[in-house]
Amino acid sequence: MTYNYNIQHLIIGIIQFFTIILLAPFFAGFIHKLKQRARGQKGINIFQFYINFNKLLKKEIVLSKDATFISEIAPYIVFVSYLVILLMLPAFYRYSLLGVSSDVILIAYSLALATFFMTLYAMDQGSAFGGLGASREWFLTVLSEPSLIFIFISLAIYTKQGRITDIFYFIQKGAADAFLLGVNSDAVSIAIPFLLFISLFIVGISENARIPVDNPETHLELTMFHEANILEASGKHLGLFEYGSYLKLTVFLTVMSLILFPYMAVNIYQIPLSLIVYILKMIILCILIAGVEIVSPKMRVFRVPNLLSVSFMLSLIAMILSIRGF
Amino acid sequence: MYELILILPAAALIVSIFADVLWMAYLQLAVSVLVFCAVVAIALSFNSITIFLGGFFFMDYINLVILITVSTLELFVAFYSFGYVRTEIAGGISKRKFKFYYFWKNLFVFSMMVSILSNNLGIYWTGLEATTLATALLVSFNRTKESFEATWKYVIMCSVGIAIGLFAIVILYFTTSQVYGESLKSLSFINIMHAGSKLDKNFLMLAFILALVGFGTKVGFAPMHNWLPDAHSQGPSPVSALLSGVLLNTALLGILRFYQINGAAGIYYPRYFLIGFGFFTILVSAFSIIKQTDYKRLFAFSSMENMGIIALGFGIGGIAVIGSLLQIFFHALNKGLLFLSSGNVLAVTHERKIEKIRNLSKNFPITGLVLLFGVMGISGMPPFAMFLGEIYIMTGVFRSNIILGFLVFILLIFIFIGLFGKILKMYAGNNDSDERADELQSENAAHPFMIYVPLILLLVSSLLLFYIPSQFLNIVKSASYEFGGKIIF
Amino acid sequence: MIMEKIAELFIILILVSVVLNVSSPFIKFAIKLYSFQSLMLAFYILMGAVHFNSINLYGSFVITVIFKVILIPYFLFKTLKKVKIDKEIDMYIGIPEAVVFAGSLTLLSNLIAQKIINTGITFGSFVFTISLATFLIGAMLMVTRKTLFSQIIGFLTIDNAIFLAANSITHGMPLLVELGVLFDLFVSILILSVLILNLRRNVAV
Amino acid sequence: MSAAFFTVLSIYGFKNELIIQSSFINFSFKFDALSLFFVIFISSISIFISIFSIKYGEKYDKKPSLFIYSFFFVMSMIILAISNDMLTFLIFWELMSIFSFLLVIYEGGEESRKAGFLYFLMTHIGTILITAGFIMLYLKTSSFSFDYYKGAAGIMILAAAITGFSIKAGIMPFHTWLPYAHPVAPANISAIMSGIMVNMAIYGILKFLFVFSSGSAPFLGIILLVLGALSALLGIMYAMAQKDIKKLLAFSTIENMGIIFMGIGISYWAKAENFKSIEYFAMLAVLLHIINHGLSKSSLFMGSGLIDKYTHTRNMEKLGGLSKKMRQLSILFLIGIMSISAMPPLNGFLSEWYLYISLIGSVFTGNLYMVYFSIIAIALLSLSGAAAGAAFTKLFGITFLGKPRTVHAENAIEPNIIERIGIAIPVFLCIYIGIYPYQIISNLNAVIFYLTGGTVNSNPFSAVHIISARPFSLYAPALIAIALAAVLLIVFFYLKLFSSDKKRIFETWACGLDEKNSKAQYSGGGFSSSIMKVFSSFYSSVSEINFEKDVKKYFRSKSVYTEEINDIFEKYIYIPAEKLYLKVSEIFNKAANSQNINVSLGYLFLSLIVCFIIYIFIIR
Repeated sequence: MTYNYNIQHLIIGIIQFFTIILLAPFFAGFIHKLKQRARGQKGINIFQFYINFNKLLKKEIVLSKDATFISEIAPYIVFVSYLVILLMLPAFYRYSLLGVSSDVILIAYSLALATFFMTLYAMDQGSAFGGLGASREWFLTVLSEPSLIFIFISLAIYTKQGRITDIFYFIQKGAADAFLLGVNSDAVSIAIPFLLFISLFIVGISENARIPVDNPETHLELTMFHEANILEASGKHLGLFEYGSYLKLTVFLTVMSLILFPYMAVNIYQIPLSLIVYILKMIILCILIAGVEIVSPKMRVFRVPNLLSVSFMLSLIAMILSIRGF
Repeated sequence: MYELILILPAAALIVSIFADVLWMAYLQLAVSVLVFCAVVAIALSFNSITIFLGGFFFMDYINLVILITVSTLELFVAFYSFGYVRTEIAGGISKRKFKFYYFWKNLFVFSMMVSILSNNLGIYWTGLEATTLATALLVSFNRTKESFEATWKYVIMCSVGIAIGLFAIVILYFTTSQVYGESLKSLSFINIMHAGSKLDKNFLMLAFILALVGFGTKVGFAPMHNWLPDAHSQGPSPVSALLSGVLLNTALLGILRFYQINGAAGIYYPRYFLIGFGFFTILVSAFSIIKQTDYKRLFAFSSMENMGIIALGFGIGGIAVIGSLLQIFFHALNKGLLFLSSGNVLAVTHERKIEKIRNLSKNFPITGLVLLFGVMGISGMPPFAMFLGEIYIMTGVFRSNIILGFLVFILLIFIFIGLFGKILKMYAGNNDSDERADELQSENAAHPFMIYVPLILLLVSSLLLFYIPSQFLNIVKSASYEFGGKIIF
Repeated sequence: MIMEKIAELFIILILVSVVLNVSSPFIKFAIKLYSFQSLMLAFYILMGAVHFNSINLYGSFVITVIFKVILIPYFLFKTLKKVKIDKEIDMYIGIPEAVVFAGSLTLLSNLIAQKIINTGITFGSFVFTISLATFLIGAMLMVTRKTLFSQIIGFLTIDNAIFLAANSITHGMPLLVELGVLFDLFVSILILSVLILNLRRNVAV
Repeated sequence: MSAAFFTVLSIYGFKNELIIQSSFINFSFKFDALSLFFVIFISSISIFISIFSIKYGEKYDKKPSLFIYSFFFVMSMIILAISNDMLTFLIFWELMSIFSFLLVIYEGGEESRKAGFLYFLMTHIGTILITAGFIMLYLKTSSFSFDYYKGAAGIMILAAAITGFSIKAGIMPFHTWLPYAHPVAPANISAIMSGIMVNMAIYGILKFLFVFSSGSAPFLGIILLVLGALSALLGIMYAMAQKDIKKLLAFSTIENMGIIFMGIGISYWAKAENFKSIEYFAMLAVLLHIINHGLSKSSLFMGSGLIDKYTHTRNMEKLGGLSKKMRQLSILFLIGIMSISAMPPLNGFLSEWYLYISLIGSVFTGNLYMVYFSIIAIALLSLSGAAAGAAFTKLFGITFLGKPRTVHAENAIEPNIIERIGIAIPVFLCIYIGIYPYQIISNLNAVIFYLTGGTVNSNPFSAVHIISARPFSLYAPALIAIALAAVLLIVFFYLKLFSSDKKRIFETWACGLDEKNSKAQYSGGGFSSSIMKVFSSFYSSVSEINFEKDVKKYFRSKSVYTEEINDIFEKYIYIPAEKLYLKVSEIFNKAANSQNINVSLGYLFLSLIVCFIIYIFIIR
């Protein structure tokens, strides 16, 4: 598929980009709210995380005296690497702003870049918690990275496309051809996306510090994964990290939503519908995640590999199936 | 001209009975240089087999190669001895002893020359036995228990071996006497070669086997090798160099003569014997070398290994023969270098055990490095000339059998492990002893000749890889023709 | 014919002296036996010389007598006197076994001789058998005995065996060669004697 | 180190083809695209290192042999790259080994002796295998010149030569020497060895596989792929477990060599199976990774040398907080680390991306075996990619960040400017290649053409086609970098405008405990222990905790934790092999080298009799 950028694509791309960014805290807040309601609490405001962010920006930064330049740049780089992933990601429109170079492996490695800087930040202040967090973060990443890359490469092999925009458009087109026009396309499979979805769901849970793996709400040193990394952050740095984590969640949710039900606007007129579909899908996924978080207890750290190996196997099966597809 | 090669050492031998040691050292230098020059002159003008001294001696390409080897190494050893004698006398050993040293050494060289150049196999035999006897007292030079035992073993085993060689000569004589009648003519190598296929093949084969085992004892082939590490490690270093570098080749020459005769008669079995003994020798030295604790014994085993390789090369024939001939020369130089440079260490520290010597890089910077490079060279590493010989031999081996080639390579690796690991321990290992003792044992205690001769040898042996005089190369090529070697350059 | 029979007697005596050597632990006796054995060899050579009327063999006879019968035993005796051993104390196999072994070696050498003669070798199998047997028994002496003297005796026996073979299959080597060989042998015995003395001084032999 | 200047001279000095006649060996040299690539590669990196060494080498001024050796070392590598016949190649190959060996044992001491011996032994084995390969080639073509070797090498020759080269490259079963030899050498030499020398093995392999090979053994490519993937994973896994900075980097070299091997394997397989574009892309990945690894690894080794020089320790458990003392060095180091752990906008990711692409491509081919092997390779590569991130985070975090753990780290000062420049140039090149690789790809096309007969498109904005005419994917690093920069600027200025800029410097929170205690920080061992626990089957580690015995059970004043990480190959292959060899040779030695003269004589007569028997009963 060729990329002929015109002004319309650019504008819609920018709109899409900002829409996702703006929606991100909402999804996180929504999950939070759902969980709290399920526990019988009143719960926070759904838009609480916007308020938090705004407030954090206004606060002063407390830097450790052992902190180096890493502490200054890491929050920005972490945040920006998520933003760049979002630049590549299509959500409700077929093209994204950086769609031309939205290679799946690049996305996986950009996530690793964010992890890299976040862990460096964690180790910067010489706090015991930081090292712990960094160690655990890499522990998870090392285990989930193969699954993530497998999922992405399975998608690439399944669709014979390497760019994420192309991949989902291809699936969407194939599905549309198959179900609407009745054209028998061998590119359509239900099993493969489903397997990939489950696999990605597990990876997403572990990468986003969700409950069976991590509890984002506690600050207990035994259970901390993500939080330990940013324990020393404050002010706008903390804000950037927090917002970054919402963005990361959104990235995963978006990819999941597209695997499950790819519907992206092909032209400008479909955008309202596709936007609504997108938000609906995201809400459903949020409910799903919240449900998982509610029903499952937190795992012991060394049981996490078992969970992730399931994800790895699923994606491996999906990859093998998708080779057979040709 | 040709006679000069025999006359000069003989003259030196006679003079050495009377002359003072220090003066003798100068004479020795002069004689070695003259012999070397004579050999070079002969080599430059040599173009066909020449008989001299009434038909008892002759020169062809093969013994020319060995003669060049002997004279070159002898030249270096003479220079080294010059320093060695002075160092040892300064160290408190009596002059009288060194008078004996020169006497026996000259006798050794003279008899070696005789046996190399002899046309008559009987004279060859006599000369070879004489080398054993001449070196026997050199091996026991230090007059310790070990050296006497080593000498005993050396003399007994080599005498028995050479006696078996005599049996071979008897049988050969019987065979040829049926062609030429019973006279000296029947022992003349050139005549035997002319007789060629007229000779009885069974007897030639028998003679070859006896010669192989008999002279092979003196070469140091594997099951008969036991005297070799002892004898080579006990003598004074210059003598060890000569023993390892050239005496083994002189004994090998006997086997080669029989091999040639067999070849001329159209018998092809002997090559399998050579291959077998060569391979077995490499095998034994490969598995023995790691257990040695004396560094001169290491080099002795390495000599064994190289003789094995050379025999393997001759046995395989073709291109490997060139390799073997080159290897004879290069190995002599390289082994001389090893023995001479380790001789410095021995002369200064009086210590033969590997464990006792550490940190040569600090106390013996030049010697240590030369030793290290020498070991690299002896392992057939490229910047040194032995690489060439080895690669030709291995090419031949690979041509005949790839599996054998890989086996030999594996054994060479084992030998490398043993040799290099131990020498490296001496070169770079730490020494816990105090600093003052180290200072006393520095290489400055040695005569400068002792330091620079190995260094020059090293340079020569590495330069030879890059530039081999074409005349020498032609000699090697022509010599390899005699074994039916095919030459592809 | 008679000459041949007498020659055979000499040869048999050589073998007998070797076997006796095996059966005796006494070194003085061994040296005497060697001397006797060399004498037999010399007589055998003399028979050949008379038979073929060869100057070569006459010369060979003379030098054999000089070196092997007189000089070498003389020096060995002299050394023995200095060293003061007279008996082989321990050996690897006992005397009875050694004798049996020597006998079987003789059989083996006969077998080998037959094998070679079957393939067309022209000289008499008898002499060859004996010389081979002498050779092998000499070797056995060297291998099984620990005393240095016994090793020398074994070596000399081997040498005699080779001389026997040389003088039987051919009419003797050229005199020059033989002289060189014997001279070397003599010197080597000298050197070995010196070594024995030195070793004696350093260690118990 | 004037090596650099000579190397530059040598590039212009030589003509295209050169034969130096000697009476025996004809030294012939030839510049083709591949050797030109390697010559430029070697000489440029050695120039950086020599700039670095101007100041760094002052440490060694007392023993100037370092500079002589390293000059010859670099020169022999350059001549090796241009040599055009077998003898020249072998001579300079071994010269390279010898001089690098001398440099490894340069600092002296027992440790470096052991490392040097192991190194030289392994490299000698390698040389012998290569020699065997060449000899077989010679027998096949009866020529010494490389010109006649084109398409001559059969499977046996390739196997021998490639095994030999893999030893030099430090590929997994043969890697044992590398983690010992690289750390003990002086840092600039480690940089040369790790950045350049191991790549000479790659040069040899490329020469054999793509020039000499008769090209009919696709399974060889699969074997290389598997070996490469294995060493990529295990290399980085072992790297993670190390405490010594240079040892960590050495293991990372194994990982990167593994990645290069994977590329070579795919490329060769694709060549044999005639999948052109996969071949080209894999080759591009190989060449790019050679450059990238060379640049980043040499800069990291130089950096580690500086750490060693200014803190006198290489043990990262004794370091920490260096970033405050060596600010600029830490920035350079960070970029080097990002590059080597394949973080996106930098060059390391680029070559890895091309490798992924060619792996995916070989999955597309649907070849029965290759599909599965490339899936495995993808898994291992992605695992090793993540593990590399972890390992290098550990390296940087423990060494440069946090509080100084010992006095060593506290007394560090900013290195000399020239030393920093020496590191900065390759680091800058890392960024340059990472962001704007098109120039270099179009230059590499000549090499790719020489090796495979095709080229890749170096147009920045045209997508990659793997097996079909359809574009598959595109990674436009320039675009990504611009996007990153732009978004970063936007975010930065947004926050500048809309947030408070107040800052307060305070102690790190440590639960109210003693903040000054630097021991409370996470240690390097602790950092990697959780990952190591999951992959414990890769390590055969022995750890124990020793308590003081006399103290009461719950109030121990002191406890000592020792941990020993063993290489599984070393433990289960090399050490048993050594033991076996020693045992066999002991038996042999006892049997063959008896001091007893009777036994010796017995052997003599026995061999005579055996020969007789052979003569009588076999020959007739």
